[in-house]
Amino acid sequence: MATATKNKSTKKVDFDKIRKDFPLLKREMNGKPIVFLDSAASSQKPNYVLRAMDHYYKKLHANVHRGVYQLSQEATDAFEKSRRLVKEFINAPSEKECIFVRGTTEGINLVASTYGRKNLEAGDEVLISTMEHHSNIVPWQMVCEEKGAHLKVVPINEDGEMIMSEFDKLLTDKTKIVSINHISNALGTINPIREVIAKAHAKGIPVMIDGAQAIPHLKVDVQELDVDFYTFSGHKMCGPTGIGILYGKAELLNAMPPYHGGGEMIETVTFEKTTYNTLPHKFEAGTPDIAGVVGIGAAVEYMQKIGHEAIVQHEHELLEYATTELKKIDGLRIVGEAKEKASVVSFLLGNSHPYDVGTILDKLGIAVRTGHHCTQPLMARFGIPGTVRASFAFYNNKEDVDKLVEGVKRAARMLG
Amino acid sequence: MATATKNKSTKKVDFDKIRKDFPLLKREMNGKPIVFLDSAASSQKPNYVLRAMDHYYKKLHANVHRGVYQLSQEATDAFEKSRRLVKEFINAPSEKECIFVRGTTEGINLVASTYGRKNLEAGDEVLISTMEHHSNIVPWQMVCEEKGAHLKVVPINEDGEMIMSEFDKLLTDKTKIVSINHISNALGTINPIREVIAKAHAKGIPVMIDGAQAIPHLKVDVQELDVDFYTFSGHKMCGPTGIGILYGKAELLNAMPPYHGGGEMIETVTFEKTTYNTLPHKFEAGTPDIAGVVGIGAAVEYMQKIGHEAIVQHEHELLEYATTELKKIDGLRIVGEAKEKASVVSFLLGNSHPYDVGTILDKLGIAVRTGHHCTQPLMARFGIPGTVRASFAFYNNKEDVDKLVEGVKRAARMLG
Amino acid sequence: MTINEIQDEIIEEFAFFDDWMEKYEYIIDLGKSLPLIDPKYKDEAHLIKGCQSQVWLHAANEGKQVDFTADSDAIITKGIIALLVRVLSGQPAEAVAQSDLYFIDKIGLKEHLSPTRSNGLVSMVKQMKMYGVAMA
Amino acid sequence: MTINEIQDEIIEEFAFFDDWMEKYEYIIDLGKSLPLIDPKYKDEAHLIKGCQSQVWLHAANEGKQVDFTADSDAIITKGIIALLVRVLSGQPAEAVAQSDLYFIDKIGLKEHLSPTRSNGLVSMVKQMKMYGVAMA
Ligand SMILES: Cc1ncc(COP(=O)(O)O)c(C=O)c1O
Ligand SMILES: Cc1ncc(COP(=O)(O)O)c(C=O)c1O
Repeated sequence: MATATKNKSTKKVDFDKIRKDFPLLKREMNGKPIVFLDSAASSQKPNYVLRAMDHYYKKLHANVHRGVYQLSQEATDAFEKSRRLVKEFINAPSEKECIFVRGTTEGINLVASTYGRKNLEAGDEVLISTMEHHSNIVPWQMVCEEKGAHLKVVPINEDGEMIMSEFDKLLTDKTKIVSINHISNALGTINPIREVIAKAHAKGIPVMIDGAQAIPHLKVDVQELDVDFYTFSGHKMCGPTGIGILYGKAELLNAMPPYHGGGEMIETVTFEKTTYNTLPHKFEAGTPDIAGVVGIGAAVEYMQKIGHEAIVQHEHELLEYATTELKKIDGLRIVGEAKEKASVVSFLLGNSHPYDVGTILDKLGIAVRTGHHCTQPLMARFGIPGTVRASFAFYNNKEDVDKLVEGVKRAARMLG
Repeated sequence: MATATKNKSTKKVDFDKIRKDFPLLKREMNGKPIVFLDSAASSQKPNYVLRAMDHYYKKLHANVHRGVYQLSQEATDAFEKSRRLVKEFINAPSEKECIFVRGTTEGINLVASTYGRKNLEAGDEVLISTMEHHSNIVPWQMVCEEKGAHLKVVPINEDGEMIMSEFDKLLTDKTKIVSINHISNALGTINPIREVIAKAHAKGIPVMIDGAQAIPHLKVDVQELDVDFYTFSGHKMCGPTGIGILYGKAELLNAMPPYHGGGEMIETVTFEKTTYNTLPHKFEAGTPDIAGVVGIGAAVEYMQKIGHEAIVQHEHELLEYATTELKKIDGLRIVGEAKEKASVVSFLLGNSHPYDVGTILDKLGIAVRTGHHCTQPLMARFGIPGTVRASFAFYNNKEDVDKLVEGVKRAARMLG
Repeated sequence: MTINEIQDEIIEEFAFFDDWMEKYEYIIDLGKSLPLIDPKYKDEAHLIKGCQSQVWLHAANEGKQVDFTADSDAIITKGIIALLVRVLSGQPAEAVAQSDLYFIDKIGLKEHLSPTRSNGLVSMVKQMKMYGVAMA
Repeated sequence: MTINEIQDEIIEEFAFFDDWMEKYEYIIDLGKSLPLIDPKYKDEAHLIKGCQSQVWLHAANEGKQVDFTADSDAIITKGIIALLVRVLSGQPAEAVAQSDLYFIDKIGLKEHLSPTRSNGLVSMVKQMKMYGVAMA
């Protein structure tokens, strides 16, 4: 990795230099240098990751596993090296517990359709929160409907925090699994997942955490969390699209029925009886996204070189600064003011529709997301059609915030 | 596309020049220039495809759909352009019928777990052939087991061809779907899918075709075939890993329950009731592999520039030449001698184990696949543990065949 | 005036604007003008769902001509709707059905009618033409 | 001789080979020699499944030492097995358990013991050491 500094934690990381690793940030949008504030939807990619994938295709590509020839071995080595990197990244006990999936959505669907379908019965309950992404609602709705089970929802307060006393009440003997996001993509709320996991485990209930928004920002240690399933997407953490991770405890994964049928996931196939392969292959049917896996490995290396401590601090500064400055704007209302928050600011500007604000910001070269952010029930909870959401990554800087604030003021004048 | 010739059909395509589009073919293996004869497992990638993906990440990347800002629109345009290219490539009636999946394995699993789970009842039958890839066996076994349905298998003759009189007998009122590969990856047999489809349709039974091995070699026209589902992988047709296509008739896709739950695939979500989006989004939950989609679009463009006619002819020449020359080797036995064959040669050398032959070829820089090729029941049918398989793509040439033949002779001397 | 005459008129008007700001201020002003639709039509039946903004459309048949009224919850969308209504409302049904709305592109608002922008406008234009077909 | 003495001996032998051909011819010759296992042990219970080739392994406990016999359906795999048996068979159980099989790498056969090559050899070495542990 060329430009990320070697100093892991204590010394200062040069984020101006790091920004130069991201080629897309050099482009313009509507004739203005782009201000990219939509990393919560998908992050940009550093050259290091792009080069790793290009190198893979130009020097190493062959289908993985089982090939006796050198090239196939090299491809497999690159592939399995990434699994090792991911294992270390989240401190999983074993590589076997790190399954490659397309992304968070597939990770949750995999668990809902194997663990869920196997363990849910009529009258059972799945516990989620009001602030879940559709990806952590719909898969559970589907399996609940099939099994006659029920979806229970932990309400939130005005600041966008889960009401833990309600959680306590909703966590009952009927609960078969709890599935909560680590960080809300729409509000930025960092949920108290340690407490959630401890309380659920006290009743012997497993917990799945949707880590899509947490992994790009926080250090995640699945052993320390003692979480049962944890899933995230590569494309939100500087990695390629189309690849993500499902971590699961081996004990649970082993007891689950397989997911997809196909090559790789079998031990022996006869037309009468098929026996399944061991972990992680049992859940990885078919040719995997080998280049994507190499890419997510490179993304892990890249982020680790920078270090989570420096990232957390830098992003926190941006969040504080943006929150303070935006609040000075007349009529601007921030949606989601949890005490524990990641670098996401959702807001509404007077009575203006988010679409209008987003459109004007776009014309100014500022990329923000507008709408319901795939959290319609959450928007319904606040009685709003959507928000304008600015999300910051470590490659953003204060200048980006200044431009955003300027832009919002301009929008306020035009729409007001 | 730089080097592929502009002449579509009649004039001669310069395959020597085309070979130079593939950077990996310039590398060595075990100190010798690589002879890559494992394209049936996964093809190599031309610079054109790699550049398209790199350009996407460096200039266009943002999450697709629903973004109001320019960059997101450009990413979405690139994404949907690929769908249009794919639609034209297979002559689908509508883009809505072209669903992006991870690959063939996911395509079949999607249909088995939605169409299959909805339509199969106890006592019903799914009809496949003896020469199916595990990916076209296991998903059906899984859903059959769940529903109490049965897997029926069309036997093959010694040459590796489906016995159509047996097919006729096995196609009954109990058959709910027929799923057959277009070309066998282990034998190279081109199956009479037109006849299969016509006969099944005469009884009102839908047909799924596993096109993984056909798409890289033949012109496929889903309307002319009148096929109900057709699926294939990008990585076998010069595209990236992790992306593939499921074509399905809109009428069938619309009647199917959704597959994964999540973002993109919904219209509205409340905790009480979720309504699903229209095609193709209904089956594309979550952030898609955007760069992969861009890559498969570029692969389609690349292959169309060369033209299927030229590809078919070039590969047929290689197949004929390799077959003739290999047969001259004492004790060599070709497995799979169908009259209609694609550029795959599976063989056994005397009593030598395929692993031994493959190991020696590897040392000579020749990459072939050995083993059961994810077709264990087919190997069982022939009473063999596996084969050595050489497969040719349009970037191979006669020199590659010569080196293979030399290498096999060397192996015969060493092992004999 | 015919559909194309109105389109040309709009293109001419927009030619006066020096930059996107003036143009959008004008559209926003259009959007702020009085409601474009009878409130009773702002119901499910007349709703065209967009992921970003909602659009309501009502069509009335006056002899051979179609009268459109419409609205949106987003003001820029509403401003563009005002332009669309100005071009298509009161026109012969057949002309609506066959119209080619080139003015959108010419005045630089093409992106708002991208099928992927999901503000309901593409569906609305489609719906307007379908009314044209139905009422012709 | 100890495990390491035998390993060093093998490394020395292989040093004579000029190229991979000679080395493989030697391994193939080893593979062709008489069966290394009593046929009655070539059953499911003694099978180590590999995707590419199969391996059968039997361990007998003679006092404090372990005697291995083994076989494979692939001749190169069998040749390598012959080397492994030569190194580990007849050794004290504890030495087997703790052995570090560096000769594989030194004689350039590392790739055959890659966990991804799936010829059963990795599992076989693991199994041999486990017998060492169990019988120590
Ligand atoms: C005939 C056939 N079907 C299915 C597959 C599975 O394709 P994939 O691994 O890309 O999902 C393959 C690839 O090996 C194949 O050859
Ligand atoms: C909290 C949360 N969960 C799940 C997802 C879905 O992730 P993906 O679209 O990568 O599958 C997202 C991404 O938008 C998210 O923010």
